[in-house]
Amino acid sequence: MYSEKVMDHFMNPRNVGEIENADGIGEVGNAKCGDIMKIYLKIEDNIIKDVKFKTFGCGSAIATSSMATEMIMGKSVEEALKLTNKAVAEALDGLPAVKMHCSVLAEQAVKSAIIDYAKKNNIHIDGLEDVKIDDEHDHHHVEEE
Amino acid sequence: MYSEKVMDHFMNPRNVGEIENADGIGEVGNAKCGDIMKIYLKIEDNIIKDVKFKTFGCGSAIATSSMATEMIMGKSVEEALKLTNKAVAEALDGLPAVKMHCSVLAEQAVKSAIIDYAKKNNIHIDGLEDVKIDDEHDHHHVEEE
Amino acid sequence: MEKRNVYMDYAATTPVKREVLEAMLPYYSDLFGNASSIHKFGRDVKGALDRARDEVAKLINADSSEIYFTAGGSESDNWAIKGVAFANKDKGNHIITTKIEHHAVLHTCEYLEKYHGFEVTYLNVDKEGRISLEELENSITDKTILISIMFANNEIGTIQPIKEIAEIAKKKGILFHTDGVQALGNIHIDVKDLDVDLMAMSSHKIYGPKGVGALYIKKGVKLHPLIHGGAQEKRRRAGTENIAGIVGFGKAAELARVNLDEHIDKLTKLRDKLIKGVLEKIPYTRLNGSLEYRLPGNTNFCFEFIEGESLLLSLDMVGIAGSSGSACTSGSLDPSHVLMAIGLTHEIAHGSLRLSLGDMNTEDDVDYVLEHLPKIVERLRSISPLYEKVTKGGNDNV
Amino acid sequence: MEKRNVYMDYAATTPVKREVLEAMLPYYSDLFGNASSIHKFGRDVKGALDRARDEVAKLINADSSEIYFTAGGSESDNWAIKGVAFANKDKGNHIITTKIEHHAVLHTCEYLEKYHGFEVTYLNVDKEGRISLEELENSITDKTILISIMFANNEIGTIQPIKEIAEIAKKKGILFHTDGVQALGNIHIDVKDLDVDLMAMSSHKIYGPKGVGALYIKKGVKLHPLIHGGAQEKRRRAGTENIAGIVGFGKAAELARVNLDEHIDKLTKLRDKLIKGVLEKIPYTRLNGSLEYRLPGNTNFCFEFIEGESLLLSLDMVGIAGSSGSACTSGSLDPSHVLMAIGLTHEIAHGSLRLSLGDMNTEDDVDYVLEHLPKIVERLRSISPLYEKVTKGGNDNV
Ligand SMILES: Cc1ncc(COP(=O)(O)O)c(C=O)c1O
Ligand SMILES: Cc1ncc(COP(=O)(O)O)c(C=O)c1O
Repeated sequence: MYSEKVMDHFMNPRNVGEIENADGIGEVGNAKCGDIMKIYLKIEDNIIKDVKFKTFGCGSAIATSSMATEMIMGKSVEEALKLTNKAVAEALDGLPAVKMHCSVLAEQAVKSAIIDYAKKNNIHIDGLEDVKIDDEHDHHHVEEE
Repeated sequence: MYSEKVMDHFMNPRNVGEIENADGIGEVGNAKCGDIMKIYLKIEDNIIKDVKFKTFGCGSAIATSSMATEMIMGKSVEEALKLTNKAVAEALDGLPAVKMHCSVLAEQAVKSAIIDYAKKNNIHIDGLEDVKIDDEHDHHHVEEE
Repeated sequence: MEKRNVYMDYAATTPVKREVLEAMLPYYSDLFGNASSIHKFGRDVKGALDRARDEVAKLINADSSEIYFTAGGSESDNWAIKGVAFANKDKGNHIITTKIEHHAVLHTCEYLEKYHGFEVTYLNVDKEGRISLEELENSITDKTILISIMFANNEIGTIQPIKEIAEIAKKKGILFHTDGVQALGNIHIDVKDLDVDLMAMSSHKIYGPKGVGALYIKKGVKLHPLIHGGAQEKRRRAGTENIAGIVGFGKAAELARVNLDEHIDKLTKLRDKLIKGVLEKIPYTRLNGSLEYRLPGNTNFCFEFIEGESLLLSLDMVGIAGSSGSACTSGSLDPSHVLMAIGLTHEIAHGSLRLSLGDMNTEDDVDYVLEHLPKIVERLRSISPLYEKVTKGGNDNV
Repeated sequence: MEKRNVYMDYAATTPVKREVLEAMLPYYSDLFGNASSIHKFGRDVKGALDRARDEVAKLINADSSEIYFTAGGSESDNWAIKGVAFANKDKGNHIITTKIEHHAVLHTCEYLEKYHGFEVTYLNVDKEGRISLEELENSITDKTILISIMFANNEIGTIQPIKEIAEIAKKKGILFHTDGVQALGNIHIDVKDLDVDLMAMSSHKIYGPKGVGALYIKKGVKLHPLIHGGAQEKRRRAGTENIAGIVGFGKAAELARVNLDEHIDKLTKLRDKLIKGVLEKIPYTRLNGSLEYRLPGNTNFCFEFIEGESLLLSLDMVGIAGSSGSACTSGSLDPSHVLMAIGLTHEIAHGSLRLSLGDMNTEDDVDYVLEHLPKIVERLRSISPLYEKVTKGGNDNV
């Protein structure tokens, strides 16, 4: 079902944890739907110096969070904003169709942490205005034919 | 499905054939329903001296005809009239439920041969008036529950 | 010739081929998981399910995603017909089928008529058992929602003009289901080329296990499920998958595809030899069905003046297994509705014999039948009061 | 402890027992006939069918003639409900069932509501998963034609007061169907004593093959067929019989009957040990279902702050196979309707784990689970943002 990469990031997630006095915190998803992702950012000179996450959710939710943190670590805020759910999924050698929403969640968690950072510091970041965080994500609903 | 006795009478039927100038001939059933029995009687001094049959029909139709002819051979006409389908079936060690109608047909073939004998010879035989030959026998119709 | 066991009832069911059984065995005790489970036991069987689906799809040139596994041909027929009927009852209530369908189609249609407000037209067939395309076209009304016409008949082996029927259905925007149970694995089937919407299949007619089948549902065709429940088969057919059975069906489909030309060739030769021999050796005999549009393994004869069950019993005594459309074998009053539909009288229809050939049959089997069958027919005729009339000249061929 | 393979998903499906498979094997290639055929090949299998029917009947104290073979539990449930509904729609259109039924019942009822004009009452259950007899009685109207309440629940193992329900149904002249799939072979069932009208059963839950099941239909109970066609199963369920499967089901039923007391005893002990161990070793854990009215092999827990699929995956990595009522395992949005019905919140319901025990489990298996499960739960909690709040005291148990 899952690729080896997904299983690796699920069993040995990178960057688990919290950052005290983080510069930006993003939390998306809700317990009702079965997944919550929380991302902590430490940002210095516009560069993501540290990132940690905590996730309540299925295997791919944990793996995508882990992968997303790896992918933005050391990047500039603008680069991190460009992270797409597709890129996360590809980096994990793909996800099952019904699990693609997890990668969307990971992308949104990163973005909402950056929004939080921008708000807290009252700075403008190019591209941020287009970001929409959809908490009521209507994930993996299979149509009965 | 069939007892050994049925198979024996089917594979080696007794008294197959016709009797020329028979004293009584009975034919029951119809080709539409898939079985016709024809019985020929030679009667002397009220005793069945010879009996032959021809049958178009299934295995048990042939077996019951054969058994019926054996059972009335040498009997008086009155005794032959008492032959019941149950007796025929029992003599064959039983018949499947859906094949019981064959034994009814055999009983009726014997009776209608005796009726024919009585008519031809214009004689009265006790009990004959009660005999009903039902040609449109509604055999083995299984109810859908 | 020594006594043999000659099975010539392949149209009723076939033995499971050795390779098929071998493919199935691991899925009972070792790989026994539920395909819906996410743990190893479940994942191990999921792949097998997909591979089997691919194989069934390949046999009829369908897409893998268009194959839905069921518990057999009857379920598939019921599903197709009831599923389409119930899903379209707002559009119309008229169904067209034929008089010679298998009971799985016929009784389903009768049921919909009797209890669910549908109207059904039962098309006639000609004396070879083929429908008339003209009659079909004329039967279509603006209430017609489904045409269900079998691919090949189980009793007399007649093959219908499926492609032409599909064309008519398509032109009128009506769904077309075909009962492909007898055709599968016995003739070339390309659902894409034929353009049928639904096709019922059964595993045990192609050397696979019993109790497994499939319904081909063309992409986009909508119908209600017959069995509601779990999310199996893309939520269209509930029930824990019969993995071993499905794997067996898949293997059987693979073998059928690989051997199809050889199979057709061999059976056609045996069949023609049997037909020729029987007609030559036994008087007052007719071949039912078509010479041109006939399943490779099917033969069906009527022997006048005798009845089918006694014929079957006698054949059984010498080791030959066949079947009959006689009422006496089925526990019903009337002889085969198929034989009636091709215009036979009750009397004649009662004396029918179907010998259906399959992969394990040999020339020797055919010779064996040709040795015994004439004697058996002759013996039964000698007991028959109908034959008596003929031999005495009192009857002109009934 | 060394790595083991510990299968604890017997409620999903069971492996086929060796004796069962051995009993089945002859019916694939040697005794392959169609039970409806009158020749030797057909007669040879007819007896096997009858014996299997006897065995299934004996397991539930039914009459052999009241057992009808199907392709599984889902088909049996669909047949019972649709069959009774359609056969009685002149009498009434109201059906009563519960909120915790298997989808085979639930989706069937929803379908009848949505497309066929029926009205369905879904009874509540208490926090242990039991219905209220009072609510049942109050739900009955003069339009009620069927009550369908499961014998034992597949997720939380709760057993319903079947005898009392049957009494109420009888008093009101309403037919009563029970989904006995999980109860069969796991507790004593006597349909005569219980006086139920219909009961669905499935072979693959009692160490028999998949794709076979049965419906118990009390003598005299009328319902429409679900699968129309041939005259099999006394004309009530068409389709060439899956002889090998049925023989396997028969053998499994025989073994289940002979071993029942031992089976119950063993599983009850293992279950209680597992429940005790888990509750002792893992904080923020609750046992779902009832202590008193519980299937011998069922355990079902909720571990707060974590999600079921990640738990299953982690268990799978150490060789433990369980299942979860979490949405993430099923591809649907909402977590188990059963856990919702017993009053759990979404959050908690997402963290559920069912470990269902069976004949091949040992004390060592339970010990193995008790060694690994606490570590796994702890690891997942340490990743969870919900747990973080608890450990920091910012949340009172969610
Ligand atoms: C309670 C219950 N009913 C019905 C079913 C369906 O049975 P089957 O998988 O044999 O169709 C199951 C198992 O899946 C079940 O647990
Ligand atoms: C033409 C046809 N349709 C349907 C069926 C039913 O298939 P099954 O026995 O697999 O239910 C059969 C065979 O019995 C058949 O020959």
